[in-house]
Amino acid sequence: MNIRYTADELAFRDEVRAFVRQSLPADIATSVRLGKHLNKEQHQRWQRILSTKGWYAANWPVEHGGTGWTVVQKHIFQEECAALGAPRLISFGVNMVAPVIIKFGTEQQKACYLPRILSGEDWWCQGYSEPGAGSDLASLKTRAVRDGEHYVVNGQKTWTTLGQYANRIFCLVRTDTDARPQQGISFLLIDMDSPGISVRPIITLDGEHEVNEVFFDNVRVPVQNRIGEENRGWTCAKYLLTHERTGQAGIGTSKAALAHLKQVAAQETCDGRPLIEDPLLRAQIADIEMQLMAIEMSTLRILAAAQAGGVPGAESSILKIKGSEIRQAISHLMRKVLGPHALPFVEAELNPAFAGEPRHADYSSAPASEYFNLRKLSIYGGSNEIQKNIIAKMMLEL
Amino acid sequence: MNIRYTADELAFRDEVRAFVRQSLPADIATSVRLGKHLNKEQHQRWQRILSTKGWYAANWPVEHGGTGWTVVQKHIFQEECAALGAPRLISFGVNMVAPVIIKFGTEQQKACYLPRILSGEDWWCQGYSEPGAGSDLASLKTRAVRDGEHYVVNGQKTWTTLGQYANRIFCLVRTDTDARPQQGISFLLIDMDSPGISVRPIITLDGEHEVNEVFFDNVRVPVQNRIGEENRGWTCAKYLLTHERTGQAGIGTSKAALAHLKQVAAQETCDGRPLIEDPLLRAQIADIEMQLMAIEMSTLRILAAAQAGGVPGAESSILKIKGSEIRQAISHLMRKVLGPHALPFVEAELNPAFAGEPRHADYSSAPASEYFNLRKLSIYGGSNEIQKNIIAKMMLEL
Amino acid sequence: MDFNLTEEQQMLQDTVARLVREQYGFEAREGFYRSEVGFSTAFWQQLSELGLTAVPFDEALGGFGGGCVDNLVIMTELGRGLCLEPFLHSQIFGGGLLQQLANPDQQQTLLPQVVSGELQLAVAFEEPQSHYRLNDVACRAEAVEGGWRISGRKSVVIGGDSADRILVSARTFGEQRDDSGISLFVLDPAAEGVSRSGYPCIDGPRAFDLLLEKVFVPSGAMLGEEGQALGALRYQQGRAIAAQCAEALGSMEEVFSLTLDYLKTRKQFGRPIGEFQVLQHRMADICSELEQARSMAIMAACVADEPDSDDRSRRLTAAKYIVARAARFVAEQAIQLHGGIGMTWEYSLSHHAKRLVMLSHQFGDDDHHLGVYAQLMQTA
Amino acid sequence: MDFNLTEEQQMLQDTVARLVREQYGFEAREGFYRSEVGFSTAFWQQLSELGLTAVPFDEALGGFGGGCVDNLVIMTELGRGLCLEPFLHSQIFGGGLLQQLANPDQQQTLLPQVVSGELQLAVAFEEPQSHYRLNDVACRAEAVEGGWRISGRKSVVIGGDSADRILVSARTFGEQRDDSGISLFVLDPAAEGVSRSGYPCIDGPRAFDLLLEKVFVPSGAMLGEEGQALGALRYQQGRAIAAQCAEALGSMEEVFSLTLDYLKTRKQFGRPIGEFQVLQHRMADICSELEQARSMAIMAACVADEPDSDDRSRRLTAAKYIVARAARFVAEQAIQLHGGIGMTWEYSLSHHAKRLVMLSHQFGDDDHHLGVYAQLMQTA
Repeated sequence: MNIRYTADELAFRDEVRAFVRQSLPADIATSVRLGKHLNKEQHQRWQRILSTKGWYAANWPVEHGGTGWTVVQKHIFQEECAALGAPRLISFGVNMVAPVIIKFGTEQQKACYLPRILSGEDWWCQGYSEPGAGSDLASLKTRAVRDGEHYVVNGQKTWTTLGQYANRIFCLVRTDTDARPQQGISFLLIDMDSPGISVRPIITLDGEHEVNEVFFDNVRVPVQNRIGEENRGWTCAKYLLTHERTGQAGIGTSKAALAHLKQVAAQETCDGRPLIEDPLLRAQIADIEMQLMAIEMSTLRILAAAQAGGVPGAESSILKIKGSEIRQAISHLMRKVLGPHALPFVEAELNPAFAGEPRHADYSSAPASEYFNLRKLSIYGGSNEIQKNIIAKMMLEL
Repeated sequence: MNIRYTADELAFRDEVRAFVRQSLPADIATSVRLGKHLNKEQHQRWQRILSTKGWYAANWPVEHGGTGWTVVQKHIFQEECAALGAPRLISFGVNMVAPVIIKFGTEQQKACYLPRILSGEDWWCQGYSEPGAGSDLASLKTRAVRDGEHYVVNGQKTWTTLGQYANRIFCLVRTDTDARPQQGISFLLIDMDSPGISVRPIITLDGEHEVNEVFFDNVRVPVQNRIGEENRGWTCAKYLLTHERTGQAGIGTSKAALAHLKQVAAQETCDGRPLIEDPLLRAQIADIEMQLMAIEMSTLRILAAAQAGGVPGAESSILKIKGSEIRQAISHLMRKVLGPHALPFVEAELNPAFAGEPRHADYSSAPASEYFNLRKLSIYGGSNEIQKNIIAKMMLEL
Repeated sequence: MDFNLTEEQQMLQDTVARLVREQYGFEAREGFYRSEVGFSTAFWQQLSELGLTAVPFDEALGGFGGGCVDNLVIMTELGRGLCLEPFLHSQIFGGGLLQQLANPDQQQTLLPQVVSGELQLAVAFEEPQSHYRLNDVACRAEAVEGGWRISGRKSVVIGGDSADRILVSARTFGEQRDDSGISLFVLDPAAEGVSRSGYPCIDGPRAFDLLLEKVFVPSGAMLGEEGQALGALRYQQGRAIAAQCAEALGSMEEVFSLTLDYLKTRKQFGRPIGEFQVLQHRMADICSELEQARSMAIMAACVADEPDSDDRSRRLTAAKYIVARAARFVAEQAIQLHGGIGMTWEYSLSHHAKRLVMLSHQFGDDDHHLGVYAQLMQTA
Repeated sequence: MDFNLTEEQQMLQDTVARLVREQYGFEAREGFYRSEVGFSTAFWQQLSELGLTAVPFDEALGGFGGGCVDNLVIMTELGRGLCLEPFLHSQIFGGGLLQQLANPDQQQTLLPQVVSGELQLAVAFEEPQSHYRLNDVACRAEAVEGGWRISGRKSVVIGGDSADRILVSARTFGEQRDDSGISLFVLDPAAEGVSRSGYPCIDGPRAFDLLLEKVFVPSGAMLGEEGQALGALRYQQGRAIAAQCAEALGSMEEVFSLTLDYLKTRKQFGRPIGEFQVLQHRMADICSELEQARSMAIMAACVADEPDSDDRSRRLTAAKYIVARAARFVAEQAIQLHGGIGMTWEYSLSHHAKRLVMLSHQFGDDDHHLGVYAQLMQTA
């Protein structure tokens, strides 16, 4: 047994590290570290940098412009980027719809969509959740009725992340209402500028506009925009849900957040001493760091199995639960370390372009907002309760 | 509003305190404080002391030899006794079967049994649980078949606490197998020396003989030993379950244990300093003490409502859950404070009569055993999971 | 022992509850939040007209003579409505300091307007480095002819840009963290050298930071004895803590009721989600936390008026600790039980959640009070 | 990265697993526990004959040349069977110290018998006041003609009355808690002035307390350099910690499997209790804890043979911490899920639970290691 990366993998890691350190624009790194709300331009700029390097579509096969990396390399890339403060890639295009198109799409669809994702021309969003459905994805109600060479789509999607930036949306729609819930669903690609689509912002408790409702009012979608067979969309959805789930734990992100927490705790004081020297706080940080080490080891074990051809099962659910708990715990401590300075809510300071004097310190503007925003981690993508149901069913057969 | 006791109640508390301080035999107090296994003689001696004072049957009406105390006085008495290190009264006779006899028994039954409980002549045990039943009390299988003026009882009871000391047992038995589970049950009083009864010890993980299995093999029980009507035993059982549930939280016991923990932590050292000065340990103790304060206040609120004639509902379940968690948390810390000295398992040292040199200190013999023994707190009397079911059903109507 | 409200307290409760219900619907609150002062001046006016702003003050000083149980009643209802007015900071904390420390002259000139609610107070005690420690005062007041010149910074003073007077702690002698040497001054924010920059807090109310550059205050502006303000600050912060526990209680009760409703009505996988045992038990946990918090809020109210003692300090610290823990648990779990909808700005629940979590950033969070209790704890 | 056992390790695992399965049924274990030595000398004999006692030793010294991953394999299976033999303390901890520190003479006279299992070791490092701190050594060795005289007390030395040699830490210079000045001696328990009083520990194995009254040991009995033993003690305790994590892992796996079985077969309220969602989620939590513990036990095995470094120390401390927490959680919850039956002496589960909880009382509990990690943690 050996928990260390191979020499090749270490060399790869160093290459990634060097590249990211050199290429990640300072304004973007700062925005990420301080928890500011990244804007569209920043996301696109970082995507372009990776795309130019040929590293944007890390998970694609080489023939479509991907990297051809091993499972471990993909992991190293993802975690190094996160740990060095790069923004999380907006995955809806490159890591969600693209793998589905590659797996189930026609040659024409591949030729049409993949290059536009690579180049950043298309910004995709996801039309899965519906009001009243929550974790019960298969209960969706948005209908698509065939009308010649089109589907006519009516209904509503919700929690559509960054839908306000998107020019395309991939949707699960019901094409057969008589079938059992998980059947009769189709997977459609829809242009956001189609007549009949409207987008309404959902403002979350932290004041952020990150998610949206998307309404479909007699939206006509060409049949050729369907991926896979009619009524077999659940297959695509399931493929997407199980595709590349090793990044669930968000270890790199948590590492970066923990490092930042320590820095801030070394600057904030209580009783004339840096807070990092407070035994109770220090113990809480140590506890989290050790938990993080544990899920990192668990992740490596799953990776090694995946490298050898295994398909990660409900272990991903464990990582998702623990990963979200750890990330939330860090954001909780970050808020606490700031004491009263966590209270001010000055939205202007959350803008990456903010150039004024910060209220208390540059690091104190965002943590409370971020803490509330991150409540989502245990809710979306299958709530932690749903994940435990999955563990009980799949791993324990209860 | 006023959280303090009245002057009369304070005077009563002082009276109890003075009496207990003066009358509680030192060997018994020491055995309780150090977590030794009290023997039958010690239990009986303390009962006799209380009985002589007229304070043994605190919950009975005056006409049967009780105290006539108010709800608050009963609480004060119970908590003061516990906080001062008196042993918990073995409640099966005085506080369990007696109230049922007083409420549902015939005059003859009252005259027969109550004085013998008061005098300590009878030691009662409880025949409720059965193997395979656990928290599902109503699924009991022990049968009583009418044969003239007798019932013939066959079956098995388990978890019978201190059954080895008892000369009588009160039992729930099934007298009608066709009825729905909670019907067809009768409440029988049985002499332990009846032919056909045998008792088998159950040794628990801490090596203690505290509980037993009781087997009934064609045991003949006079019909006149039935309390209440045939097939209506569930009424007695329910009455008993809801009777006097304010002591559930065991606040006095936890206070005594916490005080003892602090004393031990002041004697044990780490890095040349008393452990009580360790910030992390101290914080854990402080946390528990504050939680204990909270359930004490909750108890007082329930008491005040009961004093005004209210019947405590599922609030008792909250107290039971929190009370057991706190008591278990104290026993966990006590074990930890001892460090390696918690490991030795010298059963002789747990005997109140042990007169030798203790292994490390007199306080170090029992805590690990006690920690394991106290796992029972969240299991018996309706596990904490069952208590939450009750809260969800009764208070939340979910 | 008595856990009932008196008839008068019951009436007080009904009055405030009705007022909040009628004036403080969630949409109305959003309007107050967006307004320049950040709360409803009309609502404040009504509190004043109904004599509620006078509740926490002695009758001898023109007040209603209410105690901390009356404060409990009021704050619980204000908490239930997520009200943004500075009742706690102006009437209970600031007003309490004034009442405890003011000399006859100050009583005459200041108190009547405070009692009536015309003049609002804010208490400036946090500094950039102090992290909840009232004794950590770097702000300094230098004796000058006819008064004092104060210089320093105060952080996150709750009470908005609208506070008419600011009670500022400043050091007149001693080292930065000495207990003695701290004095309290009544500051007119219009004075020269005062820079006040306001902002909303993430849980709703407005606050401000204060930069004081050689601000002159006359001798008569000192509250209480020179250098001896710490005791009063601590004592009155204790009363404020009791009031804050009540506020949290009201908010938690509302969250509890919204969440229980949601569990009963929201369906998933074909049945009300309240039928799932895991969610039932979570709700039972919430219920248990709420019950402990309620007990501690009541206890805090009952002891906050007692003379200063270690027992009072321990109980108030314990109340703050238990309530802060409960509040965070209830807030987080209520969001979790709601799912995404619990995170939206347009649903009152999310604002309650923010309030419940962020209350712990005033007067010390649970870690702070755990440390305080650990020090005060009896060990023998 | 490689998480597979080699073919040899796989064979080792099969061998130990079969041996434990065949020899160490629960009833047999009870017999071993009740016996005078407190374990099975026959089983030890078999370990010896199969060469397993030699696994942790260098080939050059007559060992099998196994590393900590081999120890992981063995200890996991011994943990699964709740075995009582002093493999960890004698072969891994004591043996490791001997191998690291012995001079050629000591290698010749002692090591072969230790490797073969004929001579068992125990390491006496805890004292009445030391609470897991290896540097807190009050036991003193005074230089005398031809050797040393040792006086002092050692507490809870695991390894039973049967240990043939005891490695004792004693201070030859310095203050009680100094890092330097600690020396290690090979003590013959039959020496004059040695009082050894044995007893079972609550989790099964036997231990003893040691009273040393001017016990003479010859110069040749000192292991390693005078006053410099602390480094080796820490290093080898790290290897022992890795082995203990493996032992806990085996025990947890067994508990997990017993509990899962129980949930599937035990019925209440008319259905298998494993259908209750709350118990399903609890089991999922157990599964998650077990998974983290497994990862950390593997990590510990992989780093324990590395040269001493802060990274190694951090990882071993973290492993101990995570495994201790998981072990307690799994033990407590397994009992809770079983109900009363999980608390009975006659069911193996309860003994696993005791072992899992009490393992944390050797080499430092979770609080101890939390403190250690907090000190070692990188903060910039």
